[in-house]
Amino acid sequence: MFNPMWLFYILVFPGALFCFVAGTLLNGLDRKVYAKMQQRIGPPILQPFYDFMKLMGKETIIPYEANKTVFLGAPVVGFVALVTIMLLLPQFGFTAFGELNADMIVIIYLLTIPAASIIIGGAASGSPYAGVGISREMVSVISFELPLVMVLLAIGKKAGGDGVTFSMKAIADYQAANGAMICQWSMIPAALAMLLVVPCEVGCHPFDVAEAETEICEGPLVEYSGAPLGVFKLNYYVKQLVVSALFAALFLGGKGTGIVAADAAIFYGECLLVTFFSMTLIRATCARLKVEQVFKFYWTVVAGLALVSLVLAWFGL
Amino acid sequence: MAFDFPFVKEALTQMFKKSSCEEYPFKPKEAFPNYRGRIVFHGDRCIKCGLCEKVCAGGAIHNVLISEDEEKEVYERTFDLTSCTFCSYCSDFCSKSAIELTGDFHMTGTKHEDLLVKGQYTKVKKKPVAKAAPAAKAESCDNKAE
Amino acid sequence: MMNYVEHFPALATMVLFLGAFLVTIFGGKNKTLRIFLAMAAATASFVMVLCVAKYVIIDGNIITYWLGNWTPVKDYAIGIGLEVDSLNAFFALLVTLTTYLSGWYSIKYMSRDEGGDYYYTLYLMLSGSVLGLVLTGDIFNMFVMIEIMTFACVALTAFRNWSKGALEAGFKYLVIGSLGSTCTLTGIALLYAQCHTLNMAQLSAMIAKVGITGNSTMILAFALLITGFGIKSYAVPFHFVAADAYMAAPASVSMLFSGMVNKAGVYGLIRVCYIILQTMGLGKVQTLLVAVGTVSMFVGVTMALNQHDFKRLLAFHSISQIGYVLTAIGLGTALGVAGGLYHAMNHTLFKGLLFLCAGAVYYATGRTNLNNMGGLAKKMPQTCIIFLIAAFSISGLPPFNGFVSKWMIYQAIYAKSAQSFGYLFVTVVALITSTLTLASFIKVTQSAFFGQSRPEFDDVKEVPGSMLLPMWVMAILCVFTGVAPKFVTEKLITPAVNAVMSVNKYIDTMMGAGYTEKITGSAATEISAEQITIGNWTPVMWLVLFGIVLVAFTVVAVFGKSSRGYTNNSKEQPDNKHATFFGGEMATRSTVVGSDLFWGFRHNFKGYFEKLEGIHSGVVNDYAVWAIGALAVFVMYLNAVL
Amino acid sequence: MFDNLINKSAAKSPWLFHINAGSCNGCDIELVAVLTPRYDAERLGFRLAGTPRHADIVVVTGPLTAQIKDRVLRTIEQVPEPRCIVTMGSCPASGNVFKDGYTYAGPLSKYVDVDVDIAGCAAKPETVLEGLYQAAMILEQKRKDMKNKGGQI
Amino acid sequence: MMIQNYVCSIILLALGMYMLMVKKNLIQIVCGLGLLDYGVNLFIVSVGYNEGGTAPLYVGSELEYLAKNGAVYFVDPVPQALTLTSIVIGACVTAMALSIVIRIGQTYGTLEADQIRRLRG
Repeated sequence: MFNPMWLFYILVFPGALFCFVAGTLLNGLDRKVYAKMQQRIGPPILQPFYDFMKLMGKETIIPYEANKTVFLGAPVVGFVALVTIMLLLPQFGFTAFGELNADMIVIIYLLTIPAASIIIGGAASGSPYAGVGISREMVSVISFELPLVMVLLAIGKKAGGDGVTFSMKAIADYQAANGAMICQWSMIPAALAMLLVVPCEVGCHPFDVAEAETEICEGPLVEYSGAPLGVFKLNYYVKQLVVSALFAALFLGGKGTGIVAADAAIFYGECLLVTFFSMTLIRATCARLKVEQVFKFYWTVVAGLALVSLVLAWFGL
Repeated sequence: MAFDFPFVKEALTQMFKKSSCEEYPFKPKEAFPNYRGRIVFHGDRCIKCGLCEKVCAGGAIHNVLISEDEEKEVYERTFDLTSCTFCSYCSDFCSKSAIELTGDFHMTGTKHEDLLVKGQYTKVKKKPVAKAAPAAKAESCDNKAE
Repeated sequence: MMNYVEHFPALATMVLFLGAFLVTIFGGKNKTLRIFLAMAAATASFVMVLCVAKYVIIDGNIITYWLGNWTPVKDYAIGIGLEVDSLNAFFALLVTLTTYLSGWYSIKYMSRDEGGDYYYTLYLMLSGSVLGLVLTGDIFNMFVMIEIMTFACVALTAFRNWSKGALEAGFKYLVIGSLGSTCTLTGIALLYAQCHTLNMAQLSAMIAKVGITGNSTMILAFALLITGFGIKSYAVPFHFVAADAYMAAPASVSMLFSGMVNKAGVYGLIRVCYIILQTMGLGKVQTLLVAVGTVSMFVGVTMALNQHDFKRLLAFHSISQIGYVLTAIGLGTALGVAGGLYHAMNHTLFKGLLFLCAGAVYYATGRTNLNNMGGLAKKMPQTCIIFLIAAFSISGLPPFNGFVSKWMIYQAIYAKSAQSFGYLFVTVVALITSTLTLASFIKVTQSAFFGQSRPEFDDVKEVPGSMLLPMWVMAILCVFTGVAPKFVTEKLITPAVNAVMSVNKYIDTMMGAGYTEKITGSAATEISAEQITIGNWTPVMWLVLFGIVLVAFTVVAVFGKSSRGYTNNSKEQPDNKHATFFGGEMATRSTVVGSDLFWGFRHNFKGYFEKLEGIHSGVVNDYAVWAIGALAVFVMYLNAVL
Repeated sequence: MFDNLINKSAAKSPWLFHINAGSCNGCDIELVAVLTPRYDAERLGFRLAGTPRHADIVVVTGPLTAQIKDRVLRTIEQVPEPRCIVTMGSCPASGNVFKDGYTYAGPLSKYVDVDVDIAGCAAKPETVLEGLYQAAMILEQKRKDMKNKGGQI
Repeated sequence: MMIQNYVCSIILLALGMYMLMVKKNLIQIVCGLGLLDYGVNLFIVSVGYNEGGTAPLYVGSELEYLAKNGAVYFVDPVPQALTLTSIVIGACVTAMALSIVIRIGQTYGTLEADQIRRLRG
């Protein structure tokens, strides 16, 4: 039952190694373009890789108030969940664990695990800054959950034809049949809503109320140093990759070219595009919001957009 | 609430313009014309009037007697750049313009000596016999007085 | 020859009642005899129900047992019959498991309370009555068991009459509870007036003959029964007393409340809607149940977010999880009922575990207010780990059991939303409630277990072994039902769902073959026991990945080992290097706990929260108005609809 | 096996933590000016970190007043091990004009071994950049020493 | 002939519910509960009534009644059994409620439902 291909999938292609390299590269490009937008040269493309390796070499201080096992274990749990999502996302019809009709609900809950790992890690560090950071992180998770769910329901209804579907495979087949989801006019508000949800899910600048280094000293990560901090930073990079990959899988699907490598390359290109439009552009032009502004923005404006396409999809348009 | 997207146009256009960044460590750069940078001390011109020591707010200038023999004393004047405010009072007040603030701004140092400017100067001692001469002068003015 | 298993249902209930009486007689003075008797009774009933479960669920046959051997005469049930099919066995399993574990837990937990000797009597009475309620096949017998359950609950709520609100909670529970029993009794009387029988099987056949649409007495009976069982399952309009009762009762009893008593209410609702009155097929009745479920989901969790008492927070979560179960059962589809039953089982496991953790914290520190707790993880590591397992499984994070059942429920609701638009919003509310559950348990984790430790907790020790054992058993069960969903659905859930769906099989085995044809004239439709598919999510792959990546990171981290030191000394006064970063200040004690979390969310919902807290006014009359108002709404709605 | 890679990357991504020990804010705005597009310290990997736990280079500005002395020392001690301490401007190095004031608690080098001094009363951004660059090189060297000494400093 | 029984039980039920909802004093609430119970008991008993039936006791005389007009006509005994249990339950409810009310009176010092609301919100 356990064929060796699984090991290859888990460890190499859409699994751990691919996520590590692709995520770091994605963040490097993101920072470079962000710098270019501000008329400055910006760090080298491999800067996130250097950051990660440096943090791996630094000393790990476990504060007196911290609870050691949870403090050290939290980052790894986050990384594992992110890699699992990457395994379940269809890239133009190719999914690593294809026979699992793993569907959107599994992905929604897997997406809450990295946020939960940051929160539990911050709680375990026992610092009051972390306490405030946790509360803000949880509020931002609640705030982007409503529009995300509505968008997924709209897509499920659209891709389901007469019935409704949760399974990513059905969505991929639907997009292979009649073009990317974003081309359907009734799905454009949902695409816009999802584009706005992506930065908050990743914790990107205008919505990074939880890790506001100027106000509450990096929020939950205040007591982290050395290897655990390195893994948390890696989680941030891989989450950028995974969330934009989710957007690409949901909206920018289509008929694959058949060769897995080519599909993966196009898919990665789409992820770059999504990262640019959703994270870099918004990050370069907006200032950080307050926590209840983030909540109100997501539960009124973005949820409204998602509702529009939900209603349209409902009436079969 | 108005969540507008300011500067999107500028952000997008700037992506393709040349960055306004001076790659300093890799491309050399001169300071502005009369930038008050590292201090240079011309020891020979100094007459040890001590005015610069008095006028320095940061107390960065010190004077140390190094060696002394019968006809001249050798002093060493040190300028401690780490406690200097680069107000250039010392160079303005120095009548002999022995102190000069150059345009060199590469003032970083890992050891204390890197940021210590030193300069030596000698001060010729006057002969003691010179007292007699003034006596002669004294007579000359007495007979003028009778 | 009736083999011995046939007798077990009646015997199991009687053993518990017998234990109750024996404990009162002999257990007065010495403690060990009392504990021995109580645990003997609990173990005996647990073993008996296990045998019944194996016999009924695994082998798939139905036990029918006529008390006094009064078998039906000329197709007319005259005696009290006990019928145990897969549904009964499933709930009986939940009941006895919770009883058994709570018994072990309360040996040490109640040893400090001075009124300990009467505790075991009430505990055995409560478990006996709920087991009787779940196993019986006669509707009046079910009513009598409900009454005994209400008495035991009231007495156990007011057990610690010195604590803050116990007496008040007991009285309110009694008022609303007996209001519910009166509604149930009136409903039963109306059913009896129509069909002149009390046996459930015969009743459902007669009702199918008499027909319910348009028959106003039957509709009134249906509304009364729904209100009666709704009050027992603490759905929203009747949930006020539940919040007070859970908070005031000792933790081992709150575990019984949230594990058994509201499950008995849900069982009653399933029996009434699916089997006796068979009205679940009608769309309008489904919308009623789903509406009640959705409202209790959302109200329960939003109220829980503001609480700063540990047990009251857990109480409101029980109400919201019961909302999940009711929504799933109200859908009427096989997948919905499967999701509902699976979630009911999971809820019993993780909610019981959470109440035991609350009890352990109370036992160790004597506090339940979240605002003055903190840093218990270092003093009570095992309780902290168990609490994390339970918190993650209630908020539905993948490897744990909450996720699987919530996943089934979402699939069922979403599949149902293909027909009508309303169900889309039910799915959205369900998903948002799950996130809010995670939020409130993050709040508890931060305020109670992590965060800055308090000086007065220095001598706090871990709770004794006999309390930890049941907690570990439940934690392992939580993880097991989460990791092996396929096994659990095949073995436990699908037989129970088939029992719910195929009503005629239930009637025929009870009243003799061919009975339904004779009475209702409709052929016995046999629902095919198809395998409930929940998508083959194999968490095994997830765990393999977790292992591999864990190994990878320890290697990478170890490689950097030589350049880093674990410097976490446990000297009393931490040196500067390991003190918490306070912006340079000396590490003073400042906790971010309880009510100052989630300011952003609460600020935006200020109006809603004030109104909601206003409704929970604490006055008995308001609660009675809500209950009777809900009854009136049900009657009017059902009359308009059926 | 990743060892030299880590040592090199220690120099390539030094994160700054800025402590204002009573400064007149002249040096503070110069330090932040280094991160602006014109001088862009980020192209060398510099980034401001929010907490001492994340920092590699601690930049101290301002004369060490008596009140802030122990806070600065406590924060410096909370920085994980391969760290550099950089004094920016004349004040932390020697107390500048505040040298004889009654609140002055002496130069930073009295308590902590300072790695790089950046002179200039309000140091020029280029000087700051050069100083930080030197500090990054020192970091790499320190990381090597730490590795050889078995890490249990 | 049975109509007034049903009407009377409906009135009792309504009165009981009214007292539960409106009366502030705890003892009046307990009385309301009692009224509810009596209403239901009356209702159950009147459900079991058959026109012209006799008490459900076998005294031998019904044999010739059976021979005479072919059917022995008893009143339905089952509801009477139900009412017995229901009355017992009603009594226990009132007893327990009053004992709790006494204890509340001691601890809270008042019996007004408006003041007994420490558990709220």
